[in-house]
Amino acid sequence: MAETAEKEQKKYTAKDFQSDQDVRWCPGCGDYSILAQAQRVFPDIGVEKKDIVWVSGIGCSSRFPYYMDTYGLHGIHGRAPIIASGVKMARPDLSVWVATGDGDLLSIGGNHFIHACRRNIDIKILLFNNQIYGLTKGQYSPTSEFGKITKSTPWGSIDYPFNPVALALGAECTFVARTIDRDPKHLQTMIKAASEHTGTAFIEIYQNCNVFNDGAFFHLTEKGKKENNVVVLEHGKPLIFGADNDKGIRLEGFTPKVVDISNGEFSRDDLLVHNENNKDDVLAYIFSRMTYDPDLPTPIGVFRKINKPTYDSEMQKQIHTSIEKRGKGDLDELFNKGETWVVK
Amino acid sequence: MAETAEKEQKKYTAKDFQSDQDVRWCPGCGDYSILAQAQRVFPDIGVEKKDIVWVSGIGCSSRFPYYMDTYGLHGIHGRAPIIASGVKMARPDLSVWVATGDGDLLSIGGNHFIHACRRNIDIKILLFNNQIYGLTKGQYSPTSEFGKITKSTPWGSIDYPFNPVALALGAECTFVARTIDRDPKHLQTMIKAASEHTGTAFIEIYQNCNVFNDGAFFHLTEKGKKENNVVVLEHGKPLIFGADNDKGIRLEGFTPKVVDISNGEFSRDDLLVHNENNKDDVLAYIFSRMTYDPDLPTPIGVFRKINKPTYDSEMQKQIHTSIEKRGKGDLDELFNKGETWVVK
Amino acid sequence: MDNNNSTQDKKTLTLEDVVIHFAGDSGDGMQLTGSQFTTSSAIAGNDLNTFPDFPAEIRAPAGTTYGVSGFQIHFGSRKIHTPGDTSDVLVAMNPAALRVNLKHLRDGGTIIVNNQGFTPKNLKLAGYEKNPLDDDSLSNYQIHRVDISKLTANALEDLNLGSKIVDRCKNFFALGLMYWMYNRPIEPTLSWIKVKFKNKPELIEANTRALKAGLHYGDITEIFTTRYEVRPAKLTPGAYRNITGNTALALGLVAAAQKSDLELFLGAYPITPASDVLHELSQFKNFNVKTFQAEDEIAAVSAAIGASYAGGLGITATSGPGMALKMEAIGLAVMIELPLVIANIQRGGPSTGLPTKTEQADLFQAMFGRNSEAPLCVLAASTPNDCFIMAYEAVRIAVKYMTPVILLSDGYIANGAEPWRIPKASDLEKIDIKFPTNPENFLPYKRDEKTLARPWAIPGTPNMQHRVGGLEKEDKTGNISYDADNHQKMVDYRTEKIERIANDIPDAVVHGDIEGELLVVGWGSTHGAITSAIERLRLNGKSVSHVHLRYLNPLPKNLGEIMYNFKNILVPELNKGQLSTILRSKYLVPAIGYNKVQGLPFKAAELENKIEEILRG
Amino acid sequence: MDNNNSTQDKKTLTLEDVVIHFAGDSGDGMQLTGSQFTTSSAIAGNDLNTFPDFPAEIRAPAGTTYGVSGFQIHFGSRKIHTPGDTSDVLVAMNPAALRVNLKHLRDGGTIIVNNQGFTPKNLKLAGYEKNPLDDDSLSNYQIHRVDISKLTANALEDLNLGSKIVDRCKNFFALGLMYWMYNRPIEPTLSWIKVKFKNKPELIEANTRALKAGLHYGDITEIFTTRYEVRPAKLTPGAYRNITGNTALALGLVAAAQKSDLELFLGAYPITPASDVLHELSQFKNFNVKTFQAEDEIAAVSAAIGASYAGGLGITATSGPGMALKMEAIGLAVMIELPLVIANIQRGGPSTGLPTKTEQADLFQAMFGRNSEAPLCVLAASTPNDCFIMAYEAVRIAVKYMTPVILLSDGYIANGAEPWRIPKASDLEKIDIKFPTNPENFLPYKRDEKTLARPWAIPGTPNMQHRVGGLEKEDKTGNISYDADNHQKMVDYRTEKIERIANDIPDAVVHGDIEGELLVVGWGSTHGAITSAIERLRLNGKSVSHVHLRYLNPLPKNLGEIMYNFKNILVPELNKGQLSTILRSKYLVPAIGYNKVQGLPFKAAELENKIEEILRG
Ligand SMILES: Cc1ncc(C[n+]2csc(CCOP(=O)(O)OP(=O)(O)O)c2C)c(N)n1
Ligand SMILES: Cc1ncc(C[n+]2csc(CCOP(=O)(O)OP(=O)(O)O)c2C)c(N)n1
Ligand code: SF4
Ligand code: SF4
Ligand SMILES: [Mg+2]
Ligand SMILES: [Mg+2]
Repeated sequence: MAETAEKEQKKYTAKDFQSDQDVRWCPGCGDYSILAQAQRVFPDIGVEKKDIVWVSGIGCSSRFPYYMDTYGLHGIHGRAPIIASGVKMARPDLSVWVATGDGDLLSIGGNHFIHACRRNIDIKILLFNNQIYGLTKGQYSPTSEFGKITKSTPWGSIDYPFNPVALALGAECTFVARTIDRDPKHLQTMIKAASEHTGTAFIEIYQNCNVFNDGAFFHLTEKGKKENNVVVLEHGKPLIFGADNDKGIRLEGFTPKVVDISNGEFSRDDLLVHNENNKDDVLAYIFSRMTYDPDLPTPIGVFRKINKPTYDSEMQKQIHTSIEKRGKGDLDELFNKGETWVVK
Repeated sequence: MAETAEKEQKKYTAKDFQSDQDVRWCPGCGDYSILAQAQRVFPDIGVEKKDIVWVSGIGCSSRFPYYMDTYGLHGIHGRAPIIASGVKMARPDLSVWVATGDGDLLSIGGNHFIHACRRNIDIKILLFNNQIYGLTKGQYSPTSEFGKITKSTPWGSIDYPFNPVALALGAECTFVARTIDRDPKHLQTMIKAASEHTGTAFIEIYQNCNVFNDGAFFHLTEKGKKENNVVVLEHGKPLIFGADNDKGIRLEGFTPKVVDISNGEFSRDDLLVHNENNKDDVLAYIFSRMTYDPDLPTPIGVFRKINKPTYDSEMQKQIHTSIEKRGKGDLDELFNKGETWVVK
Repeated sequence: MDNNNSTQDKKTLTLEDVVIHFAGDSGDGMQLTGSQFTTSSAIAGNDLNTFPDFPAEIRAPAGTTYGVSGFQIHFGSRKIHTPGDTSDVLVAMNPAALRVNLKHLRDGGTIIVNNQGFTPKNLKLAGYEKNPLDDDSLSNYQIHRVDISKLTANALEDLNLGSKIVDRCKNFFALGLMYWMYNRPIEPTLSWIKVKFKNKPELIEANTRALKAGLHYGDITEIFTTRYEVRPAKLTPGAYRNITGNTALALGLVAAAQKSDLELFLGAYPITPASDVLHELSQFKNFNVKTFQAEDEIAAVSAAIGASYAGGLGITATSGPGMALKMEAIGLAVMIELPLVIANIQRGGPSTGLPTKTEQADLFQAMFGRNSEAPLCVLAASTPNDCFIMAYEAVRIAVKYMTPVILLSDGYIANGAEPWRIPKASDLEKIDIKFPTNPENFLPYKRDEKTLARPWAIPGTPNMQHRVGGLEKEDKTGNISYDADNHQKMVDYRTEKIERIANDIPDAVVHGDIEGELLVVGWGSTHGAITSAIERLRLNGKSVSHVHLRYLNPLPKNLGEIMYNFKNILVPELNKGQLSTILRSKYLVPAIGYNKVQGLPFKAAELENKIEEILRG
Repeated sequence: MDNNNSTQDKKTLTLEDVVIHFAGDSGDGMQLTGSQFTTSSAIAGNDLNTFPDFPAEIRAPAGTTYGVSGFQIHFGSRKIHTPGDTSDVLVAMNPAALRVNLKHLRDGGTIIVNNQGFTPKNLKLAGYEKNPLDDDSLSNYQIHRVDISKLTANALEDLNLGSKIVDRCKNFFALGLMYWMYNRPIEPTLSWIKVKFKNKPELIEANTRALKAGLHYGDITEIFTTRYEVRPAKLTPGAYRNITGNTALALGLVAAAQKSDLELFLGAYPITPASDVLHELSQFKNFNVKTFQAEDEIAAVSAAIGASYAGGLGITATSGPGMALKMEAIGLAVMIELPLVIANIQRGGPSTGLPTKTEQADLFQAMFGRNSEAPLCVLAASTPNDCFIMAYEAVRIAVKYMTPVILLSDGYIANGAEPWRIPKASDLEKIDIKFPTNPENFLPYKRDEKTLARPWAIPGTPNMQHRVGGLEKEDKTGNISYDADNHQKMVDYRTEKIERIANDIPDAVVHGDIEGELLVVGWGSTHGAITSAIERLRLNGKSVSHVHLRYLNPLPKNLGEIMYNFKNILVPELNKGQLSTILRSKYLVPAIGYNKVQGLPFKAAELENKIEEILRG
């Protein structure tokens, strides 16, 4: 099968992953880019179309499966990670992907999300984080900034946002990444990286909802701003950013600080070097904490990537072990278990 | 009212907090100790009995409210944190406490838990973590160790446990602590500390279920073992443990290591000093990660304690601001809002 | 009035009622146009009824059929019960709008199109091979092709505005034209424009000019030879405003909270078409209204239960799928006998279904959707106005009987609007709340003899500490009890408590004769359509009467008696027969259902036909 | 046999059937005692029926009334339908056991007490002021005071075991005594002891001795003058085992999975009394059975839906409160038309209710507990045996009709046990599954003409990629559709698909005459009690018949016809009248309910009385 996939895969182009459905997001929505990048990357992930399942919940973002020419299940609000887990447990041979929104995954679906992470079940979760409820027309979400004025919070929201990366780390997720709708190349790289991970892979994608939360990420996406506000995490490389790659991140104690590496005071060697596989994932945690710090750039890239056996493979293993030990189940034997007697 | 409380409080003894209900846990259950310590501490928390509400979900641990002579609401499985939040939002003047189990809070109730943390609503959550489902007679729970054999996992469980402290930190909880049923003094201190925190306070209490998971924490509670396996976190103090206070924790990079401070190689001054209020809570995170490390002692104490405005106070504030700005609501004015006309 | 002067020698016809449907792209401002026309008609003294028709997509690509946004208004000099089965006039800004709405236009009706909207691209997007304006496919109708875009642009020519802004004004041209045609006052809209754009004087000018240009165009052009007059309706005197069901529901809740001296606590999670209840209530903080956007529906209702336990007025509002999620917690509220109002603004289902469409199919869920025997009170609002009244009732019953009350509304009346005679706050019945404070002989489950309600003893009351919970409770003490006889007793109490509410609600009222050939029993939003149908049939001498139920559990005590006096009983519902099931079972009457599950309300004409068919036998 | 030799000159009476109730502290091993007696009786050829009676607390303090654990067995030489209304013999290890169970002992019944258990402390804990053995408060019964503890200790004296261990053997003494009294073979228990304690020879010896000591004591003591014989029942020949409803249900599911070549996937969350289904199935991994303990009930059913989508046999099992939580997701399964079996092992409610007690009050929830019109198939098992059959049926219908099926069981039959004639795997009907593989003309919602089922096209099939979801689907294509007529069509299809199952299920069977005075219509676990009552009444010449429904939605096609042939229809239910509501509504028959909601099953005698009362008119 791997071989067939190999052969098959050569034939695919982005177009092969376009379904026959009209795409119905608002013109200008960031979701279009995510769709386009996924369609561009999928020919390269080495899986046949027939073996791919996209699962989603409810929300604008959750319409995603309709547009990918793979198998698709548009579920109910918040349940995508667990429906996807069911697909994967029943059929570990499938490649299972989740498209979800910040309301879908982190509000109503929060529990399924953290449990999926904990189990390390081999599904890939793409969070379209637009910091707003799109489909229900603009209420604040669990990632909206404090004080946000929306239809449901005319006086400003009063709860603090989740930091999705920190939450995923706290829930033991083995692959945690972040990227942005308006950085197509980086977005592609992250989707590819997720496809290569075995275990729960979580990508937070900053996505512009141009109707209800336009510009939420412009400081990270627009020319002239993004250079100073985004730092790209790359395994084994120091944290450098700035329009002229003139800035870096140094650790003072546990506190990341921005330093200038253009004036000779600090050099590349003084900078923090990223290690995705850091066992204790303290680094990943420190990076996650940079997110809402106004004095620091926002990190994108892979925060953490470690390997441990997945839930689905362990489940399959127990089935095999059990068959090995007990032989393939025999119904008659099962029926006759325990004390029996015969009536003549 | 504070004054009345002051007066009242003097009169209370532990006995005043005993309700008229028979306590119905299994003989030997760790829940008895938790109840006893709470009853001992409550006379000192400065709140009148009438102003205290205990809310719980379902489980052995969730019977707790019946035994405290305060107001009590025995809710449904998993919903205690959010029912309690409702109580607190409606009545910020009340002191609201949650008694819950590892299944109740972290399995079915996981979402309400992380959202309560995120909101920093002023409720205190006591997690009776016995790493098992007690009331339903012994299935594994989200805190059970990998490979655990139970009624529902005769071949061993295959999912990795949550680290409740790490999860709470990832969910932005402002007060995070851990203690043990069999260390009554420490347990009391933690309950007291939680009572003094304004905001979501979370205490993980290791609790022995002597019927379905006996001895899960004996390495942390039994003489001859606990000395080397537990380290007590105290604000501003170095991390020292061991039967003769002969060991300490040092940080190498981000990695905590056990060192001997009795042989002159290292001294107290070389050790990691705890800071509860560490803004970036990297320290707290590092401590949380020590939990499942077989080479390190398990930390108990307050991992993190920081202050930020609570959800309930912000809610109250908006009400006040709104009344200030608009005046106390007038129904007739409200009815007549917008375009009106008169029919004669 | 301004427009009176411009009438030249065109003839004026008087009509009793008119239905206009405005339709265009989501971006064309049709909702605004419709609501301005509504205000103007209200001020002109008509009775009216309106309904918006949103696309399911947030902002579908321009020109597509699924992106069409519409607004229908029915106004008249007589009592108006529905937004109209079919429209008399269709204002279509583009081909998609025409295509989607033509089927609801009556034969011989009028079509006014924006000529510039009928571009080849738009025609294609709407699925037209040829321009329907150019062939005789529309010969059944009166078509008026108006250069709306062009004329608007002409009117604004010297203002030097961007073309986008100019294009956005075309709806005001259309509005002006309709004002001319139906002789409506333009002042309300002129003042609205001034307030709306108070910081953008150029927009005030632009929109004002567009509006007037439309008005004058009607006067000048030879296309239109007739104007219509729709005289004021005979309405009960008083101050009025226009109101949707969701706003009325929110106001009813606030009013009840104020009149009971309780703090309203709404726990909600956004869901179409219930979100507006949250949006409305979140503005009323100076009424001590607390609104909480929860993490999900379970959290929303659980928080409301917590609030009620603490002495607040716990409310939650949702729609079908969210309702399903709340059921376990509502069961808890039944067991611990706390007041709680659950508003279910029904939508098309099952599952996610048709979120923006209407349906009445959650009655079963409301009645029976909980584990075990968990009876509660079920009410249903029948019109936007009635949403206010029944919300108030829901609160009154919830606190008096210490019970959850489910209030059913639906997308149709929630978004539909009609004039509301504004009540005086002082005229609203006071709701008495007694929180017990005397610890002597206090027992948390000692019931009121009449209502069977248990006392609402709240935290903070000295020496009344007690515990409640979802395990079966011992009679009076509320302690946990597994005793068999006690369980039976408590199950019976909970049932009877709800049944006794029947003593405290109005009798069902028969519209028409109290005996006859056919009784129509309806509930909820079908009120308007049924009323219209019955009125017309009775005018034609048919022996039909109508009972409309607003109290569904318990049912009014006189309902059985009423039904036994009719030969046939017809129960029209936007479901597969839920109320009819209940009536058949309870009264053993051979009620038959007339059922439609299309995401749409009944048309009065459909009902008329059905009823006539039955009467023919 | 061993015990035959020990019979001296005591007399032997032959009985048709006997009910024994073993009761003691949770730690006294009463469940074990009961199940050993059960096996022995089964091997002796009796028919039988058993029911355990657990305390709600895990391990309540010794000696308390709420800590009493009991086990009732009813065995006989005739067909046994229930564990018995009342017991003939009560074995009470302490005063609390006596106090709790005395009310279920028949007048004149036998009490055997452990004398040593009646300490002052235990008497006080049980709420006795004086020792009831010492006054004449028990004069209605035959009391035998036996020094069970002491005699056990004597028998083990020379083994040098701790007193705790010795005390734990006293139940075997009691068992031995009962074996003597009812002439049961002790070999099965002897071999059980050997296997159970295979690594602890001292316990083998101890328990064997205790058992035999009890046996010999009966023989020797003068207290007991009579032994009883209960002859073998006439049972269908074959191999038998004893089985509880939950085990039977689990086996039925595994069997159906095997016979359909599907991998069973169970998503479950522990809840009393359904947890055993999870426990059972989690052992069968070598049958390719995957079990998943989910984070909650919503996750459990959602994962099962995912599994079914992927081509597995998705199953979930729960009880009332968990069922409520699953409803939204079940609505999704209705919409995407996937096979899914939801086992609801009902318990007392509402809310958390009485978790360890039985009830039949989730029928409404199963039928109506979802938002909007979401019809599905509802089955109910009536006996432990029937749990196997109906689980199998549930799978057959779910996969054939591509629909969720709710299977109702309850705590009473779930934990109750009876002999099960072990089927041959090869005799079980094969279940055919066709996963389509031909992409030509494939449409995900193109229905089978006969069943109206849509095709089950699963991921991994080349060129059949398609999407399903909870929004209304277009006929055939399955694309999202908001079209009015399409919605009506799909609602009707979903309804009719379920109705057509009626063509595929057995007719309802009348036990007794097919016309007469009274028809009792029952469902679920009341089967045994109703059957017993009807048998006795018919023996007395009463004109009563019985229909027991196992298919509740759709109902058997001949049910209406059957009912119309009786003057009265009585529907006994452990709820407030749920099936009777459905029957009255659907057939307009004046069915009356006989309702009991006490957490307990019906007694046959209660039913007899009620029926006689009706017959008297
Ligand atoms: C049970 C349930 N509750 C509520 C809804 C309504 N609803 C649909 S999508 C949504 C939130 C959408 O926000 P998000 O997940 O951020 O997705 P986005 O539209 O922003 O992509 C809500 C509340 C629903 N469909 N089902
Ligand atoms: C909705 C629902 N699902 C399941 C249950 C069954 N249930 C009761 S308590 C419990 C778990 C108990 O475990 P935990 O929370 O760890 O508490 P413990 O008994 O160990 O103190 C479960 C699954 C329930 N009561 N309600
Ligand atoms: S509402 Fe926002 S997120 Fe939704 S489709 Fe439109 S732009 Fe995108
Ligand atoms: S089962 Fe375990 S947790 Fe529950 S009361 Fe008994 S010992 Fe305590
Ligand atoms: Mg969003
Ligand atoms: Mg536990």
